[in-house]
Amino acid sequence: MSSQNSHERTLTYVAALREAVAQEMERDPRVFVMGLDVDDHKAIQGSTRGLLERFGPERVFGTPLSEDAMTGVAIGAAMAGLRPIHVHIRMDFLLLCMNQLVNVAAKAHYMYGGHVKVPLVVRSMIGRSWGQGAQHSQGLHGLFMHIPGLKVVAPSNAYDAKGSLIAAIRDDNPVIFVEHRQLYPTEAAVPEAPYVIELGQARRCRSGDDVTLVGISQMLRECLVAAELLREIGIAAEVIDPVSLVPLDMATIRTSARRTGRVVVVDNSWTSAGAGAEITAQLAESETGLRLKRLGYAPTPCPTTPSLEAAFYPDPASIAEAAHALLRPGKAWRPDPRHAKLAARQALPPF
Amino acid sequence: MSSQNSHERTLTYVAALREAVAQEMERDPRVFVMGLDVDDHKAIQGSTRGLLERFGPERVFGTPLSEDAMTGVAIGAAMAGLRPIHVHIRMDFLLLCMNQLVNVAAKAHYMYGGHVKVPLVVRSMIGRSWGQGAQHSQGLHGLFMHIPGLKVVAPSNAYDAKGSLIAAIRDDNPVIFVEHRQLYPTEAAVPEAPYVIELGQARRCRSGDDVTLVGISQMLRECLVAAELLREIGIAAEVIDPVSLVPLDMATIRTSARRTGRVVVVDNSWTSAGAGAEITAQLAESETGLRLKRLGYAPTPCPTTPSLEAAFYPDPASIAEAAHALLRPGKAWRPDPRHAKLAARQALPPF
Amino acid sequence: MMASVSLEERQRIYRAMQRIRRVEEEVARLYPGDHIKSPVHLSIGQEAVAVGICDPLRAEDIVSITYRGHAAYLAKGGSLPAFMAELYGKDTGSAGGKGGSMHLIDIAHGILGASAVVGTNIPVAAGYALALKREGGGRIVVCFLGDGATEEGVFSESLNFAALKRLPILFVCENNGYAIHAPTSRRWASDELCARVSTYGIPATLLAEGDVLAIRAAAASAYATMRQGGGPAFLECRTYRWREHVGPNEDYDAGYRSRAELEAWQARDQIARLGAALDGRDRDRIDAAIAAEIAAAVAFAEQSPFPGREQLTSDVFAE
Amino acid sequence: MMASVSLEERQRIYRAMQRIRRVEEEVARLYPGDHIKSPVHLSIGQEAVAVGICDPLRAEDIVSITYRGHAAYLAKGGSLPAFMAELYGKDTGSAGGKGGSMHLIDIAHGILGASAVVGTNIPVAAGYALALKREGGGRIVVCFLGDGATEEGVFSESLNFAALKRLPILFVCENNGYAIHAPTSRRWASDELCARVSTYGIPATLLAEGDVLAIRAAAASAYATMRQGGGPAFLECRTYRWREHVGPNEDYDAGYRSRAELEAWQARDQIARLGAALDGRDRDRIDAAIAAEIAAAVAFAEQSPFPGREQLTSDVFAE
Ligand SMILES: Cc1ncc(C[n+]2csc(CCOP(=O)(O)OP(=O)(O)O)c2C)c(N)n1
Ligand SMILES: Cc1ncc(C[n+]2csc(CCOP(=O)(O)OP(=O)(O)O)c2C)c(N)n1
Ligand SMILES: [Mg+2]
Ligand SMILES: [Mg+2]
Repeated sequence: MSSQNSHERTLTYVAALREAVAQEMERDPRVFVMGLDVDDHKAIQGSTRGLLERFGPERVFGTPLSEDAMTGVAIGAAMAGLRPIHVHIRMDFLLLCMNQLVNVAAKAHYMYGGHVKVPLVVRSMIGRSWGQGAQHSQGLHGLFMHIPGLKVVAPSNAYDAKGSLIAAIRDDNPVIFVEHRQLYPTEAAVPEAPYVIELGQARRCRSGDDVTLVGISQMLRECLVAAELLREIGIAAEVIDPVSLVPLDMATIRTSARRTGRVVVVDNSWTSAGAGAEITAQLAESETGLRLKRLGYAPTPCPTTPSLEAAFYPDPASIAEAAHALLRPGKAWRPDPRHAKLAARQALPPF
Repeated sequence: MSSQNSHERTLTYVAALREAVAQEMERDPRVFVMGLDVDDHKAIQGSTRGLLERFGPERVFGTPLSEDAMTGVAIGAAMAGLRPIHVHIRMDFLLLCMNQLVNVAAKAHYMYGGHVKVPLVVRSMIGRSWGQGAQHSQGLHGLFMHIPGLKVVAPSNAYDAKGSLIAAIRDDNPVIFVEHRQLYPTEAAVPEAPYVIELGQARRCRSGDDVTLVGISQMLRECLVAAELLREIGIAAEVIDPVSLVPLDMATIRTSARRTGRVVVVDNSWTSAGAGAEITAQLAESETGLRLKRLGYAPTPCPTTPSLEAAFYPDPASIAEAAHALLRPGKAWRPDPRHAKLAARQALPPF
Repeated sequence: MMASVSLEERQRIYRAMQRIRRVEEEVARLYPGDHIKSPVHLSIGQEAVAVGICDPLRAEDIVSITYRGHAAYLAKGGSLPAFMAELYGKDTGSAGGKGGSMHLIDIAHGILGASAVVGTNIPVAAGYALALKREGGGRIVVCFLGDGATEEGVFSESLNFAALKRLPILFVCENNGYAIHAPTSRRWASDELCARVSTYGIPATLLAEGDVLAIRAAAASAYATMRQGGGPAFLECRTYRWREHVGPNEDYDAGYRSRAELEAWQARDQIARLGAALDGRDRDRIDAAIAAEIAAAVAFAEQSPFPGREQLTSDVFAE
Repeated sequence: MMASVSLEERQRIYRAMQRIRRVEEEVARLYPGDHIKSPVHLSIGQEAVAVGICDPLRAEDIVSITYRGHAAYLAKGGSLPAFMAELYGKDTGSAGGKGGSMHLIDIAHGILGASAVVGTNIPVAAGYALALKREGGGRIVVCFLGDGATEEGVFSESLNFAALKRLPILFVCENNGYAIHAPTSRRWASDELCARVSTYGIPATLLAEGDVLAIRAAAASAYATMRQGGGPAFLECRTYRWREHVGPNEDYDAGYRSRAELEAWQARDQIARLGAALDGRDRDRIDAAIAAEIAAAVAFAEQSPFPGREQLTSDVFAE
C-alpha cells in the first residue's frame, strides 16, 4: 500500500487472507486450520480454498458444531506447541467461546507464571449483508479489547490483511482476528512474498488538517468516502486506520488529533464501552480541548429489513455530517445521499 | 440513605439483597430463584438464606453445572411470563452464558418485533478476596454495557442494593445485577418496606468543588476514603455513584464535571473499553476542557499472591494520587499508605 | 399405518404438507427477485416431520423452531401473511420486519421465536416447559432441532435438566444428515443418538423412514404421556433437505452429496404418497385453495409498507 | 488384585498416596495461619484415584488437572517445593505466585495448568492429545474431571471430538458424589454416565470401590490400547471427599451429608489398607522420608521471597 506502482500485483482481501495462511502453513508445519466448514466447497467464502488439497486433512479440518470445546481444543493444541488458526464464519459465534477465550486463552500465560504460551489465531467475520440480522452481523471486538492477554486486529484492506494475519500467526499470544464480509471482494496491491505488518502500528491513509477520522475495519472505507465528501465543501480530513486494536497505536492517532483538534472515531460496532470509547477516552485523558465524537451501530440489535438496516450503520454521509458538526457546530449540513453514493463509487476501488 | 436518622434500621448489603428478593417473591408468585447452590446451607454467602424454606423448592432451586442451558432455561421461563432470578456466585461464570445473554436475552424483544419480553435478573458477584485469582474475581459489567438490550446495575451500598434489586425484578427486561463480595458485610440504613431505586439515577454521595470521583460498585467506597485523604490536603472531592450503568445517568456526572472541571472514574474492572471508557468518552464528547482520568484493574489477569494483588486494584491512595495529579499536574503526591488504611477505617463504617 | 387414519385426517395432513411445500417453492421462485430480504433455509423435503409432529398438538401447546423453521411455523398454525410479510421485511411481518426468515415468531399460535444460532432454542424451550409445568394445565412444548444442534453442549445440558425436572417437552431432532455441507459421519463419533438420550431416562425413538403417519403416531403417544406428567421424550426423525443449505437452489453439483441420495428420499416423498391416495378432485380442491392462500399472502406482503425509520430504535427495551 | 502386584510396586503406591495425604494434612494444619494465600480444595480421601491413574503413566505423558488438583499434581511427579511455594504465593512457586492452589502447573513433569472454572480443562486436554497424536510418539493425555464437570456441555462436546478423532486421551471422572454440597442425585437425571459415554464409541468403565489397584489395572490396560492408536477411554472412579468442599475442615455438621457416608469410605481407605500390608519398618521408613520432604518443602516456601511489584505486569503477553 505504501509504495504502490502499476507493476504491483493486486489481490482481493479474501485472496490475501488465503495466501497468508497458505504461506505460513508452508513455512511452519505447526500451523493448522480448524473450524466449522473450513474444508467444504464454499471454504469460508473462499478464504480457506485450496488449503485442504494442499496440506491435507490433518492440518485443515472441519469440526463438529461445538464452538466451546473446539476453542479449548485449539488452546490445548497451542499449549502443546502447535499454532492453530480457528475460523468462525460469523463473529457472533465467538459468544459461545467466551469462557475459553477469556478465562483460559487470555490468562494462561500469566496465570501459569509464564510456563505456557497460547499461540492461537481466532479468525472471524463480521457478517453484515443482506438481512443477516441481529445474530449474524455483530462486530464484537470491543468485548475482547476489555480483556488483558488478548490481541485484537481488524485490517481494512487486502495489504494489511495479509501482513497482519501473518503477524498474528507468528505471534505467541492469542489473537482475535476480525474480518468483515464486505471487505472480502475489495482489492489492494499485495506483494507475493510473505511480509509482516507489525501489530500496534496505525496507518495514516489520507492526510488533512481540519479533522481526523479514525475508521475501524470496514468503516475505514466509509471514512475515506466521507473525506471525499468533506473535501468537496473545503474540509480536509485526515483518515487513520488503527489496524490493530490491541496493541493500539495511540501515538499516531494522538499526533493527528493534536494537529486537527477534532476527531471522529467510527467503529463497526456499538459505541458504548467499545473500541470507540477506548480511543476517545485515551485522547481525552492525554489532551484537553479536543472536540471528539464517536459513531457506530445504532444502539439497537441489528434489524433485517433494509429500510431499518440502512439507518443502523454509519455511512459516508453520517460520518461527514458528524465531522462537519465538530468543525462548524452552529451550521447543520448533510451530504445529499445520492451524491454520497456516487462519491463512494469514485473514492474507493481500487483501494 | 438520603434521610438517615438514628431510628432507622441498618442492614448489611447481603441482608438487603435477601430482603429484596423475599419481598418480591412474596408480592409476585411469578418471581423465582435458580442457580448453582442457591439452596444449600451456605446460600450464596447468605444472600439466598431462608428462601427455600419460605417459598419451597419449586421457586428456589439449585441447578446442575450447566450455566449455558440454565441461562436459556431462565430466558424461556421469562418468555412464558415467569420472572426468574438467576444467581451466580462469581461473575466470571457469566462467560459461559454469553451466547444466551447476548444473542437471545438482549435481542429477543427487538428481534421478535416486541412480541416477547425477557424479565430476567442475573445476579452475580465480583469475587475479590483472598487469592481468588484470575478466574474468580473478574468484574465483567463492561462487556454487558456494550450490548443493547441489557440493563446493568452495580449498587455500592445496602440501601441501593435493596431498591435497585427490586427495580430489576420488576423490570421487563434482562438486567445484569452486579454485586461485590467485599460489599456484602457493609451496612446502611435500609427501610423495611419495599422500595424502588429507579435504574438510571446516579447518586451524589459527597459534594465538593475541586474534583469529581466516580466510583463503580465497591470502588465507590474507595473513592469515599480517597475524598477524605484529599480533604486533608485541602482538596474538596465530589463523589458520585452511578448505581446503574445501563441506563447511565450522565446528566448528574456531567453537572458535577462542569463544576469541578476534573473527573476520575474508578472502576471495579479493567479500563480498556470498559465502563470507565464509556463515562470518560461521553464526558469528552459533550464537554471540552475537562481533565479526565480512568483508574481500574492493572492491565493484567488478577494474580493470587497478595504482594501483587494489592497493586492490581485501585485503592484510596492511588485514587487520591490520581485526583491530585489532575489538580496539580506538576507536583507528585501520594498519601502515606499506613495513613490511608487508617482513614479507610474512619471514613467508611457505618456507610 | 394409513388404514387407521381417517380420510379427513389424511386430507388434513396432505394439505398441511402440500401447503408448506408450495409456500417454500413460492419463496424459492420469488427469491431471485430480491423482494425477500433475508437468507432463507428451506425445508422442502422435510415437511413430513413438521406436520407429523404438529398435527396432534393442541392450539395452546408451544413449539420452538429453528432458522430452518418455515415448515414448523406453518404446521403449528403460524400466520401465512405475517410470515410472507416478514420475509419481505415489512411492517406487517411477524416480527415487524426486524427478524426476517431466521427469526419467525407467532406467539398467538404458540410459536416461540426462532434463533439463527444453532442450538440456542433448546434450553429456551426447556425453560418454557418449566413454566408450563408450574402452570399445571397439561400444556406441552415441542422443541425442534437439527442433527448439528445435538453436537452443541447445550443440547446435553438441556436433556439432563429436562429429565431431572421431568419437564413436558418433546425434543424432535430433524436429522437430515448434514450440517451445511458436512455429513453426520464427519461430525459424529457414532450414530447412537437415541441410545445416548435414553441414558438420561428420556424415552427416545428413531423414525428412520420419514413416514408422516409413523411420526404422527409416535408424537401423539409421547404427548399423551407427557400431559400426564411423564416427563420429556425424544424423537429422532431422519429426513432429507432437497435444496441447498441456504438459498433457493439445488446443489447436487457441489460434490458433497449425490443426487441418488435425493432420489431415494423422493421415492418416499410423503406428499406424493398421501396425495396419490386421495381422490383426485379432493386433491385439486385442496391444491387450489393453497394456491389462492399463497397468492393472497404474497399480495399482502407486497402491499404492506416497510417499517418507518422511527422503528429502528423502538422495542430495544420493553417498557 | 494385590497378589499380582510386586512388593516394590505396593510400597511405591503406598508412598504416593500417603505422601499426598500427608501433604494435604499439612496444608490443612497450616491453613489457619494465613501463610497459604488462596482457597484450597483438598483431595483427602481421594488419593487412590490420582495414584492409581498416574502410577502406570510414563514421565513424558501429560495430565490435565482441576482446582482440586493437589493429588494428581503430586502423583504425576509435580515438584513439591514449587507446589508449597505456590500456595504461599511465593516467587519460587510453580506459577511464580500468580496462580495459587487452583492453578498448579508443572510443564516439566507433564502437568497442564489447572483451571478454577469447572470443565474448562477438558477440551484443552483434548487439544493437547490432538497434538500428541500428530506427534505420533505414543504419548498420551489423562484428563481429570469431577462428577459436576460432566454436566457442563463442553464435556459432551469434548467426548464427541475425542472419539471422532480417536485421540489418545483417558478421561477420568473422580465421582465423589457431590458438587460443592449438591449430591449427584439432585443434579443428574440418571447415573448412567458410563453407558452414555460408551454411546460415543468410547470404552467406559465404572470403578465403584475406590480400590487403587483396580483403578491402576484399568488405567494401565487403557493406556496400552491408547498408545497403539486405540482412541479415547473413560473411567468413572467413585471416591469420597473427606473434608469440606473448599478449606481445611470437616463439615459433617452442615447437614448435606452424613458422617456414616464418610465412615463407609474410611473403612476401605486405601492408604490404611496398603499400609497394613507392608512391613512396619518399611512403612515407618517411607513415612519418615515423606515427613522430611514435606518439612523441607514448607521451609523452602517460607524462606522464598514474594514476587516483586514488577512481576505484576510481566507475562501478560509472551514475547
Ligand atoms: C452456534 C452456531 N454455529 C454455527 C452456525 C453456522 N450454521 C448455520 S446452520 C448450521 C448447520 C446446522 O445443522 P443442523 O443442526 O443439522 O440443521 P440443518 O441446517 O441441517 O437443518 C451451521 C453450522 C450457527 N448458525 N450457529
Ligand atoms: C463453570 C463453573 N461453575 C461453577 C463453579 C463453582 N464451583 C466450584 S467447584 C464446583 C463443584 C464441582 O464439582 P465436581 O466437578 O464434582 O468437582 P469436586 O469439587 O467434587 O471435586 C462448583 C459448582 C465453577 N468453579 N465453575
Ligand atoms: Mg442437519
Ligand atoms: Mg464432585
